[in-house]
Formats: sequence, structure tokens, C-alpha cells
Amino acid sequence: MSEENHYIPHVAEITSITQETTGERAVKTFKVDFKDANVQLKFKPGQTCMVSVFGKGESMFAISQSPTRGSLEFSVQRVGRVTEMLHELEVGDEVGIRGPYGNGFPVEQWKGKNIYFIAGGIGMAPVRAVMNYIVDNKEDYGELYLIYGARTSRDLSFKAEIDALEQGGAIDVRRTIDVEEPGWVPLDNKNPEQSKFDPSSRKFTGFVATTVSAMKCTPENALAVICGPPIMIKTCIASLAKLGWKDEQIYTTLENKMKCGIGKCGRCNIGGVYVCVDGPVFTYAQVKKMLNDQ
Amino acid sequence: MSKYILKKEKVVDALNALGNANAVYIPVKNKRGLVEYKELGRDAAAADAKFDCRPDVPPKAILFPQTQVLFTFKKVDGKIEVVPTEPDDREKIIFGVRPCDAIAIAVMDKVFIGGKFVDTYYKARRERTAVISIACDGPADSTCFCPSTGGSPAATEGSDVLLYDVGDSYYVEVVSDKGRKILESLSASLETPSPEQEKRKDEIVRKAEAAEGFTRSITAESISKLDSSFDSKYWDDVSRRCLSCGACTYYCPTCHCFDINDEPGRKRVRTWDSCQFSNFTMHTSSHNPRTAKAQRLRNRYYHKFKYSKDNTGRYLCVGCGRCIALCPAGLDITKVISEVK
Amino acid sequence: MSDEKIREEAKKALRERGLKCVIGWSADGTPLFAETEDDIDRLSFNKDCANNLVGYLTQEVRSQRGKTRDGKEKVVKPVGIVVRGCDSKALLLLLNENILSRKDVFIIGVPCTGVEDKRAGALYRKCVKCAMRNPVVYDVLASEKVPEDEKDYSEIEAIENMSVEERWEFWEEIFADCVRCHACKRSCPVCYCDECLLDPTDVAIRPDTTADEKAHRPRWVERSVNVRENLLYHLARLPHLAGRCVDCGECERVCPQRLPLRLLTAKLEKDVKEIFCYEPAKEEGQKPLIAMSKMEDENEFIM
Amino acid sequence: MSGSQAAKGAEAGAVPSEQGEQGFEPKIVAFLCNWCSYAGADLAGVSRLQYPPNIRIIRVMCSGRISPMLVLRALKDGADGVLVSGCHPGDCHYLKGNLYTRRQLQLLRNMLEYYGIEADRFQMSWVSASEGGKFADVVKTAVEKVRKLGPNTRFKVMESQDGGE
Repeated sequence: MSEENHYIPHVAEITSITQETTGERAVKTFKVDFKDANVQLKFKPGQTCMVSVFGKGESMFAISQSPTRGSLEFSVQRVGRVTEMLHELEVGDEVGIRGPYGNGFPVEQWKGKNIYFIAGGIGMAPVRAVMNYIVDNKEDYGELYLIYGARTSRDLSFKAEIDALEQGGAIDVRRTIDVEEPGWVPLDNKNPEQSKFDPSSRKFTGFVATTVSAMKCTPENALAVICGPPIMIKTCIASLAKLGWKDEQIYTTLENKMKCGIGKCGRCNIGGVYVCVDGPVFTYAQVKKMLNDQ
Repeated sequence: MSKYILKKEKVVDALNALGNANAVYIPVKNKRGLVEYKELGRDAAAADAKFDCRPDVPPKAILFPQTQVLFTFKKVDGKIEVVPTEPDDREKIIFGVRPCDAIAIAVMDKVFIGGKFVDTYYKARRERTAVISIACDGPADSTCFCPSTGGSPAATEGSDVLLYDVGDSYYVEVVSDKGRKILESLSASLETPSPEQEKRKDEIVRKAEAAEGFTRSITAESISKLDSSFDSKYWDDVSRRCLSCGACTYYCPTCHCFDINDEPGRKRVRTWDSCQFSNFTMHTSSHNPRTAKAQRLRNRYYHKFKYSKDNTGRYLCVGCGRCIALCPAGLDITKVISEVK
Repeated sequence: MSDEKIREEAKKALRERGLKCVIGWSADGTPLFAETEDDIDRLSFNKDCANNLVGYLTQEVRSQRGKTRDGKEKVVKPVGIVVRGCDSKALLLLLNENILSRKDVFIIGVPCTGVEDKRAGALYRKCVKCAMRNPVVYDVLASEKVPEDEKDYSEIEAIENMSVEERWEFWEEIFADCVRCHACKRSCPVCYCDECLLDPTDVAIRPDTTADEKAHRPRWVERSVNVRENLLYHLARLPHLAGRCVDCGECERVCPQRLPLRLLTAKLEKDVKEIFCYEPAKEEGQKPLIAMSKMEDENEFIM
Repeated sequence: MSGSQAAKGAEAGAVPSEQGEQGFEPKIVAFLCNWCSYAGADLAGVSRLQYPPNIRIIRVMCSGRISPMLVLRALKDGADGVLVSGCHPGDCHYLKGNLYTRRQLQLLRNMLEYYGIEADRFQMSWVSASEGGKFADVVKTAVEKVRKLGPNTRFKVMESQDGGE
């Protein structure tokens, strides 16, 4: 077999595990290294990999670190069969990796633009990859913003990393949580535009979409990257639209059940679009054209 | 010269001769009266070959087995080693394929070999497989509708050799180099066609081109209605009697959806799957984009007649009619598409 | 003759009882969901009408259930159905198991002298000798009752008389051909669970299923299609049908591989009758076999 | 015990039959109810009664918990026999659990036999907490019966059936 057999994963060793959040839906970040030094994965931010836990199965995950950082990382929430088994693994254990798959973010086209990264929950994983990439090439891009929401402050991942970015002045970070906690400025989810928005506050209580509205993200020479649960993506897009954003300026990622990752197994399609090869990154303009196959 | 005559009485010898160097698959009737492809010498004898009907089961599984181990893995000194399954490297000949099924193989080639990624397992089998087809003299079954999907009872696409039944003999037409090589090994059994036989063959071709005798069809016009009927209530009505079983998809020569699972015995297995099963698209989170059977049924028809056409330029249906014959609920793909609103 | 009667009664019920629809057959034997009087004029019953429609009845009734916004039970419009004897047994079983309520269904019974297998051009095997030609539960009958036969267990007995080794080989040969399209299971009128442990998936999932549960739930039958898994698949269906299967033969009818599945279900029915003197769907209000127990049940096989 | 544990065990090891030096040593999966049979087994142990070491005990709260699926799964994964043991009729801690299971499993036993799986591969017994001796006897009988039948090869996968290339 001369050409690559795409169903065979490369064995990789887990070299570090970071517990990002705890609880029933805990998130861990796994750093992996291929056992075979000849295997090299060239990937773009936003691309994905199939990660195997041998004997349990494999699932598709977004690569959660930028290629500029020199390591292959996956941030995984504990939700199902494979992720549960992944969470039980320890440093030194082996997993299988095949990929990269998908189109990734068109970072080359974004040069010179202001970028709003908008993430909710585990949606931060792909956003982290592209955000770090942009930060590492900051001179090519305009102003950077991150709006990152989770259920509670304990459910925010990559805390130290984002804090460091913020303190270094690389990016303007706003965090939001759903449930009120002391020290977090409440926003009005029902009338987001009327919410008092103090530009010096960094921590809010309210939906991500509310923060987007309250913050009055400006569409001029800008684009937005939205990743998160479907309802959050929907509301954020609505908020942006109200602020005068065009569909082409909004990038989002879709996901569906996947088995092969290479456009053969026939289950991740939305209309004629295969999320695994044609996506997962789409502009909202593209998403709008898709059939309402949900 | 690439036209020959193979006398029917010599077919058994020819099959056995081919069987010496190749794995030869022929349609035979099984115990329960179903005609399916079996391997010569292993599960079937040449004399049992049944060439006078459309086999009930397409030859799909020869190239794309229902269950296929992708790899096994083992632990050596506590370290995991992945052992890919060795491909089946026997030369294979599928003999007596109907033109619709041969076209289906060409369609599957596009899915598995065309496109950005190549399916190694399919390709390994496909490269070593030759297809010898028999043209249909009119529709082989009342459920046939191949002319509607761009096929024909005498289509050569996907075949390496095409036979025409001209009475007591088969008129043999070479379609590809692969076919030529196979026929060279049979040269002793081949003769030259008589003008009479030429005429008989031309008649089959004429009938095929005129699509004579077909009672079912799908018009391009009704297919074009799919563009605007995605959200139609029609799908709720038409899917009402669908059982959400997988009969239509498992017997479809072009349905290729599959599942991949790790199973006991340290192996990863690929198996056929069906888009009609309710769990097909279910996410781990329990969200399911296609919960209702109307959505699943619609997806199947759209995939066959719209998505595939948009993406690859051809339908994912070859008009073999098996799904009509086998649907437990009597759903008829030609009717469903024709009545779209 | 009976067609007119079916249509007349269906129309009457549609008007008077406000039926949601009447489920029956059209003349070519395909299932028909008649919602208007025009649709009803296409209802028919003849030798081609082979489908057991009772599964659709459950579907149509269940799809109406639920709660309204203010928390009240939704009103269920009754659904009409045309049933043969065997179908009516399955329907009665669903009534007895409280899956359907009698007020939600309007039943037009058609005594039946057997339906034909189009593929074979002959009566289905289950119809050759049939002990349930006349509907057992109905609102109206569309024609005169017909004589019934004694239940014929000769095929079952032939298998019972084989040696254990022969029997295994017998089933091995049959189930080697199963492709597990799930038609048998999906068409079964008494298989009404939303989730089935034989479904082709890792786990049955609700939004609140924990990751731990998903990871550790057993897969009873693997996805691989081979003799071993196929045998287990068909064997595993049986305990779930014990005392419930009325031997309507729908699973066998729909099987694209024409596997003789009734050889399993008829045996089950026979055993239930012989050991527990129990006949599923014998009368209204009957309790399920497995939900009952008796101190004096047979104990001989227990050490 | 939960279903998951049983299956996990089965998945991992699948209790392969062994060809010991004295010949075939069957492996039998025994489901014992917590209140009677498990206590009976305990008593047999405490009383130092000898019984064959061929059984692998899985404790369940009640024999009524034994779904036919557990029996099938054990047999499929290579157990040579399955033993289900509960309280005597009338003594069930949950009143009738054992009676329900008796019905279900008797039908299963019949179906197994009809399927071509020797009925003796699946056995049932009633053993109370005070019947240590009976428990030892039950195990002896069960093991002897299964030993006579030989290894359970019914669900062994042939390489060729396995979809390997």
C-alpha cells in the first residue's frame, strides 16, 4: 500500500495532562507525541483529528493548540464512551491519532483585520488554537478580542494561559458566566443593549450573546469566530447581526457525528455538505445556504 | 478484433478455467430461493450459475464487505502496536453482473477512490477485480428503471466485458484492457460471431436505447422538484409507512454508509450502516439531527438524487429496483420521487 | 363485497367518531393511511394485503400523545384500523399491555383466508394452516367469519426431534445469511420500545445519561455481522417476546433474506402454551405471562 | 452487580475454557442471589466443604435480576456453563423475584435447547442461606454435567466468519 491508509491511526503517547475543569462534564487537555519520530502532523488551526482509545473507539476532536506552539494538543470534555476512557488515561498511556482533517480557519485571508473570538464552553478548544496562532503572528492582524463564556467560573478552561495573554496586553478578554457569582458584573439577558457596560470590567454574568451586544462589537474591518453550543452560536449571530455585521464576516464551526473523517461513511452531512471534509469551519453566509437538516 | 461468441454450453468450462487463476463470483440461487453472488469452488459450482435474472443481492459485498476488520492491535512490552489487515490480494472476477450493478461499481469507485481521500481497503479489492456483465434484454424485473438514472440494459460502464444473450450463445464485447486480458485466457472457447448473431445483439442494443418495456421511471423534471421540496410536508406523509429498517440500504448497490467500532478481540471493525436507523446520526450528547424517520427517508432520497448529483455529477441510484422489491412497507422509490411536492 | 363494507364503516366512523385516520391496505396491498372519504374509497382487502398494520397504529396513537403547554394531557383522536385475525391478536396484546387504549382505536375486522407472497406466487406459509383467521377484537366485522384450522406445529416438532448438534447446524446455516437489516425487529407489532438493546449503537442515550454509563454499558450484540452475532441477535429477541408473540409472522414476511423466523416464534408460542397453559392475546384484560408468577409453576428443571 | 460489570468482565477475559492436565476443566459463571444462595456459598466456604473451583461467582441482589441477556452473554463470551441460584420459592427476600425469573429462564432454557445449545449448559438451583452442603452438591452436579458436554464452542468465531481479509 503505497498511499496512506487513512483508517490506521498513528500511536502517540500522552506526555502531559492538564485538568482544565472538574465535575461531571470535566475538561482535560492532553498533549501527545507520536511514537514514530517520522510521523509529522502538519495542521492548520481549526483542523481536527480522530483520536482513538484502543479497544474503545475513536472520536473526532478539534486540535486545541496552535501549530506555532510546536505541540499537538486536544482538549476533551467528558461526555461519552471514548471521552470517558480518555479521561481515565494517564501520562505515558498511548492513544491513536489520525488526521488532520477538515478545512481549518482561513487565517491567511484574515490579515489586517480586527478579530473577535467568541467561545462558549468546550467551544474554546478550537478557538484557543486559532487565537494562539493569531497572537503568535500578531503583527499581521489588527485588534484582538476574546469573549469567553461558561456556566460558572469553575467551568472556564485554559485559565492561566488566557490570564497571561490578557496581562501581556495581547488581547482584550471578557469572560461571562451564566449564574451570578460575587465579583461578576451582571448583564441583562432580556435587554442586552440596555445593559450598563463598563469597558473596564472583565467579568460578567449573562449569556455570551448578551456580552456581545453590550460590548457593541464593531463590524468595521473585523470578523468574528464563534464556537460553542448551537444555541449560543445562534444567539451570538443574532446579536452581531443587530450590530450591523454581515454574514460573511462571521465564522463558525459545525459538528456532527463522524466515523471516518474522510467523507465516506455518510453520516455527518448537512444537505450535500460533509462537515468532516468540507468543514468544520464555515462562514455564516455558507451555513445559511445549507439545507435545514437539523 | 474485440467481438466474440461464447457458446452457452461452454460457459461452465470457461468459468472453471477462470476459476483456476482467479476468485470467480457467480450468481447462484441459495436454499431459500434468493439469487446472490457466491464464490466459485468455495460456495458454488459453475453449473449452478444463474444468469437469467437480476440477482436479489447486488455484488456490493465483494468489494465492500459488510464486516471488515480494519486493523487489530496488540500490546508488546506494554506498548501498543497497530497491525493493519492484509488486503485480499486474490485476483477476482465477478461474472454475470447486470449492467445496473456494473454502473453501481463505477459509482462506488467515485465515492471510495475519487475525491480527496482514497479508501485503501476498497481500492485494494477494486484494483484486482474484473467485472463481466450480461446485458439485459429489456427490463430484468418489473421493478427495474435503469434508463431513468442514466443507465441502460446494455450499458458498458463499469464492466470490463459485456455479454449479450443471443439465444444459444453469448455475444462477447470487450470493454476494457482488463477484459481483453481475461478473454485471452479463454481464447480456446471463443468463436467469431455470425451476421445473425450480430443482428440479434444489435436488436438488444436498440431495445436498450429505446428503453423498451420499462413500466417504471423517474423523470428529470420530478427530480428537479427536490430543489424546492426539502421542507415539504410530503416527507412526513410518505415516510409514515417506513419501518426505519435497513433493507433498502443494505440491498442497494450504491449505498455505502458504514460504521466503525472497536470490538472485543482488539480489533477495529468497519460494518455497513444504514441512514434509516434512528441512531445513525445521534451525537454523544443525545442530540440527533435526524430524529424523525421523515428526515431520514428524505436524506436518503436527497442523497441519491440531489447531493450526489450536485457533488459528483451523477445520481447515487442505478435503477436496479431492489429497494422496491424488498421494501417491507411497499415504498417505491420511483413513486416517491415522482410524487414529490 | 367486504371492500364496500370496510369503506362504509370507515366513513361512518370517520364522521361519527372523528377518527384521525383509518389505516388499511390499498388494492395493491400497500399500507394506506386514509384521512378523507376519498382516501377511504381506496381502501381494500384482498390476497395481496399482507402487511400487519398494527405497528402503524401504535405510531399514529403515540404521536398524538403528550402534554399541552398548560400541562394537560393532549386529546388523542381515535385511529381506525383494518385488521385480519393475526393482526387483531397483536392489537389485543397491545391493549392488554396498556400500550393502546380501547377508546383510542376503532377496529374493522376482516376475516381472512390467507394472503399471498408475491415473490413466491403462493400463500404465505403461515396462511396455509391458520388458527387465527377471524379477528378476536373488533368494532365491526367486514364479512362473515371463516372456518379456522388447528395450529400446525409439525415443522417445530421436526426440529425438536433433531439432535442438539443437528439443530445448531440447522440454525447456523440459516443465520449465516442474516444481514441484520433489523426489518424483523422494526416490523414486529409488539416490539414497541423506543430504544432497543439490539439497536445498532453503543448505548441508549438520553440527555442525562452520564459519560460513565455510556462508557461502561454493555453492547449486547456487536455490530459485526457474522454467524455468532447473528445467532445471538435472533436468540436475544426471543425472551423479549415470551408470552407476547402472537405468531403473526410479520418478521418472517418482511425478511429480505427469507429466513424462516417463524420457526423460532412458533416454538416460543408452543412452549408457552404447553408449560404455562398460556396463550398470548387470548382474551381482553389478560395479564402478561412474565408479569405473573405461581408457586406451583414447573420446578422440575431446578436443582 | 450491575449488568455493566458482568459484561466488562466478559469482554476483558471471556473466560476461555482450559484444557487442564486431567482433561477439560469447565468454567461456569454462577449468578447467586445475595440473600440465600450467596450466603449458602459462604456457609459452604466457612464449613470447609469441598466443591470444584470451576465456578466464577457473581453476586446479584435477587435471582429476579437475572435477565436472559446475562445468560446469553456469558455463553457467547465463552463460559462453558451458567448457573443461576436463588432462594427457595416462597423465601425470596423480595417475595416473588425468584418466581418471575423461574418463568423467564425456563423458557430460555427450552429455547437454548431448541437452538442447539445443550440445556445443561444453563442450570438453576434453589439454595438457602443454611444449605452450605446443598450448594457444594449443586456445584458438583453442575460441573459434572458441563464437563460431560465438553467445552462450549457454539459461539466461537471462525477466522473466516470474522470479516478478516
